[in-house]
Amino acid sequence: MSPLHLCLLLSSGLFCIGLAAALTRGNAILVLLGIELMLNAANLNFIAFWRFGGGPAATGVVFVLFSIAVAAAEAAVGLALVIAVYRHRKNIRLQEVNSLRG
Amino acid sequence: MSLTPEIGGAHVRAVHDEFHGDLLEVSMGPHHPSTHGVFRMIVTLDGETIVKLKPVFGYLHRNHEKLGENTTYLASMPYTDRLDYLNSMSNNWAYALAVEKLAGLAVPERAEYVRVILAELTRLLNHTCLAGFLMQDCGCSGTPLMYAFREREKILDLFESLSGSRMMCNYQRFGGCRVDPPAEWLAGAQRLVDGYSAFLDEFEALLTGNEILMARTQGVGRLDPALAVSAGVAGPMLRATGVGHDLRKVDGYGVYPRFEFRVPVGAHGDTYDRYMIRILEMRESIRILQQALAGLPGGPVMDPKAKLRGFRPKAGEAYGRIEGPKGEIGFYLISDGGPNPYRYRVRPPSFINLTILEDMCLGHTVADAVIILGSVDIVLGEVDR
Amino acid sequence: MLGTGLIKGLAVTAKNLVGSYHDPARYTTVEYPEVKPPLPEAYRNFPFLVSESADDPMGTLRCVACQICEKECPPQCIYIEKSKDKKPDAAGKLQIYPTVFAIDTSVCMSCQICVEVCPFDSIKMDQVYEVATPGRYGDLLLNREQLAKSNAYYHQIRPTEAAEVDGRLAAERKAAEEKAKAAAAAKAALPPKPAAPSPAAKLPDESRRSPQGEGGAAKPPAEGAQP
Amino acid sequence: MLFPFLIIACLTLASAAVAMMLRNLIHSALLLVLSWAGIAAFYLWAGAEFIAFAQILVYVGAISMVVLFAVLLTRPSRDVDLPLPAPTVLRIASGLMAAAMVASVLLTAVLATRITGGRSHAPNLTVKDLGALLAGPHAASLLVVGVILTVALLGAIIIAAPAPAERPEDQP
Amino acid sequence: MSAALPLSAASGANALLERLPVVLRDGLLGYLPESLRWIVSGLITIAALLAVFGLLFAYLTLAERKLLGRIQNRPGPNRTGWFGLLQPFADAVKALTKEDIVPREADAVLHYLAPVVLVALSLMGFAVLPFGRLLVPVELDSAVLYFFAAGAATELAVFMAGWASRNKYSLLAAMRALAQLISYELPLLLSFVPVIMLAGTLSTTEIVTAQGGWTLGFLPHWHVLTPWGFAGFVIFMIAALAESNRSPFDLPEAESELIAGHLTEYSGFKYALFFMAEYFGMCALSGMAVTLFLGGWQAPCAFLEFIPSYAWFGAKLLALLFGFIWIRATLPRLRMDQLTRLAWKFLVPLALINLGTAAFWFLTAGWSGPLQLVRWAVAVALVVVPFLLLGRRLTAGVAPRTYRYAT
Repeated sequence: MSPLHLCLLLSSGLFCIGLAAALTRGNAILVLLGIELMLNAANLNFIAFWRFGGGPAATGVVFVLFSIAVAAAEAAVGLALVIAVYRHRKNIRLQEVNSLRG
Repeated sequence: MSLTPEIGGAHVRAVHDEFHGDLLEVSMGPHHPSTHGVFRMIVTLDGETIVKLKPVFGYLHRNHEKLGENTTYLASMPYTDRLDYLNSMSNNWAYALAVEKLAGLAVPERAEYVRVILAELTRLLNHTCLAGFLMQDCGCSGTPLMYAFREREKILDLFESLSGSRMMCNYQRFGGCRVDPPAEWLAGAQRLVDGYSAFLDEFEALLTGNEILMARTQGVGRLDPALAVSAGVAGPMLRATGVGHDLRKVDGYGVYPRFEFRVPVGAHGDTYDRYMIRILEMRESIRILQQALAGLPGGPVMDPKAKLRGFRPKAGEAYGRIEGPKGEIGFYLISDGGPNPYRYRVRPPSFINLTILEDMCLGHTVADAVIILGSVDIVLGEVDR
Repeated sequence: MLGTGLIKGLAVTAKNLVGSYHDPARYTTVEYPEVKPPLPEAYRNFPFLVSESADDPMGTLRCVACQICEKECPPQCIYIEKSKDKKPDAAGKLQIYPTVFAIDTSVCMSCQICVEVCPFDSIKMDQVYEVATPGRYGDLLLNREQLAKSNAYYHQIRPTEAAEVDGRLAAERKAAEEKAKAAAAAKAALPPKPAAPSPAAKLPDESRRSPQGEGGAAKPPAEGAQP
Repeated sequence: MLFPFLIIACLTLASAAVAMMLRNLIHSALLLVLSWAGIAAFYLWAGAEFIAFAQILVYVGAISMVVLFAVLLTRPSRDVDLPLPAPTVLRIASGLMAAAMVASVLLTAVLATRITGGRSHAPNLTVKDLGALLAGPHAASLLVVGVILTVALLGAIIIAAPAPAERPEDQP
Repeated sequence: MSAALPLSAASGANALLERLPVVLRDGLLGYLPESLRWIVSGLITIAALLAVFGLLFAYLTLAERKLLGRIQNRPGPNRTGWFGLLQPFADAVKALTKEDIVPREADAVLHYLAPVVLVALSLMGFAVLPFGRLLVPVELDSAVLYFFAAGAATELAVFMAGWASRNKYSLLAAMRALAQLISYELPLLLSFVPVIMLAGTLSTTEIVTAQGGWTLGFLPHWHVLTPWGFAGFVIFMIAALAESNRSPFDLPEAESELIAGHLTEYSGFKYALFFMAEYFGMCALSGMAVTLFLGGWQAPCAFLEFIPSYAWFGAKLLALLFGFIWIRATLPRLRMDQLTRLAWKFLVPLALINLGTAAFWFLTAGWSGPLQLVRWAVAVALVVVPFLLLGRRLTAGVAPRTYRYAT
């Protein structure tokens, strides 16, 4: 098994953990964290392919940089939403925040 | 699967409130670095903003008034030292004034001057200390406090060489003063008074223009003059709100009418005003001291008619009050002709000034509450009595 | 401008930092156990009983157990028991003396009222301040023997006040003697009777020895009520 | 060469898995920080130094703070904290099932793929090269990311800010 | 390991002193087999760092107490040893022998981990600081980024400590610590972006080399001596004060408000660890400031170059540390909202404008003669005018007052 295989296994593992958390946990913050984890798994793949793949370009690294920046933006907006919802409903359980009625 | 985040635990009790979200109840004190003694504030916080503040005191209750009713008039004198232990000389004077009114004793002119000198030195001492404590509450790592204590030490040395004790002076007597200040003592006092302006200038250079201090104190803990008057607030706190009430002018007790001095008043009633009023009062005190030291007449310091042993004032009542450094300190006495007062009651300025603490603190943060309390200038010995 | 106040403050602290190295007015610390600041004469801490002689403190106590200080003491920390017998005082007059004179220094607040009310100048304020003891109760309860200190000691700690007191006492004594002489002269003029004043009254204070005094000192002092 | 990778992989996976299972949100967040740090360690191992430090700066330094802040600000009160409604079990089961299916697909795909022509040494990529790349061929994307970040920042402030009438001076 | 820079202006004796640490290390390594050298070399570097900064920490605590004492007109600790020189060791013994108390309700694991993590993270920054011409523990291409990544994580440990204690004061302190970090990370990073623009690198060694040389032999080319560099330096130091939780930004451990903040429930050695981490952080940030703005190990004048470079670094570091202590002795503490306002409404805009100033400075690098004066005037104006305007806005409504007197 080549190192790239191992890296891909690691990233798929992380992705699935993130997915499971996003699907099962009721707390909005944890769901958000699961999504962050999935993003990270994707970034990991970029780096792995840059490092072990054959391509000459460093596009993977640049893409990861952008991805990290976007993840930061996503986290900021997502958590702001969580706080807004909490302020409104005193609760951040997603099952109960399923309507836009407020 | 419950997803409750386990935040807080037993020590952190979240109080749910429909309108304010989660409130946190913090008990500041009785052992807290900035409650100036054993004083407790039960603060309810929304974030760091105070929505409720309940002062709890009485940890230092010593039965002061009942003690006064069960000992002779003279024996209460050393206890008044221990009310506001920074200002024993003023407390002594207020009590002596009450007893003198009760017994109809006259005070020799020299003693009146000596009393003014000591009371104004006490005011310097108290305000200097307060400025130091207040800056310490603002987080000044001790430097202003140490400077204040350096100067306070000089005044205490004067008190010690005159009365024998640094803080528990027990100096005033009914009908005069216990000891006649010798010439070298007066020279020492003159030296101190001459040098005090320089100290105040340096202290103000250190802090008064400091942007952080101004940002911390201006607009914080605003007190409305109407509320202050109706709550009976007195002293620099009242004057900071803009009410120019000073018993030295209003009552003109002692020989104060002979001196020329001004009464500084604030316009905002906030913490900065309370701090500045005290600094300005110190400058006025220096003026009074210069005049009193220059005009000190000769003569005895004790009314020859006054007697120590077997002192029994005739039946009646009297209220003696002076402008103490913290506000109006008064003693109310009822005599039934016996050796003990029938009723002995203190009007403690810091206790009455403290009653409006919550009104000043609401809407401010914990950090503000600490300096608001500091600017009230309390001594727990007087609050709890 | 923002920052001027801060810089001014920094200048003040810098001035103090430098000043503390050369300016004694700024650097005021006294390193206590090694350096002891001189006490002002007025300094007071805990009372003591004045005795005329250092050799026989119990015999020459000025105290006559009149109990005024006991009554006037604000925290009620003085406990006195009167003697049943009398012995001559410094002036030779027969006086009651305290068999027990105890002060609970854990209660005493050094207010000096006992000194002020004493008509006999027999209790004065001491200047001790290193008074720590290992015991909480018994060691702080000072009895007559521990309280008695000589007039010489009084002169040592408060020279001016002691001289004034001595002068006053001497004057009183002289006045008493004159009075006695006058009375004696008056009596001599009247029918003759043995003179009342003892010859000891004319002896100087310090040389005075009294057998009763020795006996009084030998008596064990009663310990006051313990909490 | 592979030994550090295995340690990093185990650490990352374990902390991520435990983080997602814990009930205590703070513990979850802190463990997730550990997992993010593990990913940064992976980047270091792979030779992407700059990305590793950026990962730590952004995730450990910034996002974790925001997460912790959000957790502390959204403490549910005890008295309104009712037990979860019944359908949750179903939800969890279906969620896990979906995750397992994705996992199996991914695993099969990864294991079935044959990788050829990989390089054995990390390509030498200095910060200068990266800068040149960002400023040259990817300049447009960089601008877009900048705009996204700004918009997101403003949006987050607007969303999270309380109604102005309520508390005007409230600032985190 | 070390930068192999040519010692151009160095004389023979200078070269010996300059090389002494490296020579010592290499001499020691010479006795070891080839396979072990790299690891022992690393260990020697770590040991040397720990020894130097451990001692610096010990005597910094003493110096702080002594200086605070002198500023406050008292002697400071002077009983243990000659002039109190053994005081740090007495303190260490005391900290080690004190009972370690963990509250019953506390989160024991996090409570234990917090000080350890904090010290570990605060030590990491030292790895990339160029202490001397030849003394750079680790040469990293992105050293500055590494440094601030390590620094950003420390506040996490403070949060852990505050939260794990299960104490209300600690919790409030944890919230404050988070808010403070978020607020001050931005100005801290923005303040030195011009430095990186100029040097075109994130490597600390190259940043120092970029500041080499003198005009007329005595005017060093340090960044702090340019208008944008000075502004950046001041912003950096203010943010560094906040980052290391030092007065006047010591809100998380505000003694008069929150007892001891996140340290309330710590005692004994764990408390000492927090203390240690605070000083390490202070040293590391000061070292970074020296590197970025004060010319690193460069001598201020050409003729002073005979003094070894690490001595210059040390001297500059100590000067900055003295500044930290001096400020602590003087200023009162800010309030939380003022602290965030200062960061967001003052420091961040100032740092952004400073970027423009730096850009102007670089673009006009070719101007000479009278144009040079114009260049200086414009750059100074670009620094001072925003400072005045923003400062006025920041202190709006806050001013010294005059008082009237009642009759």
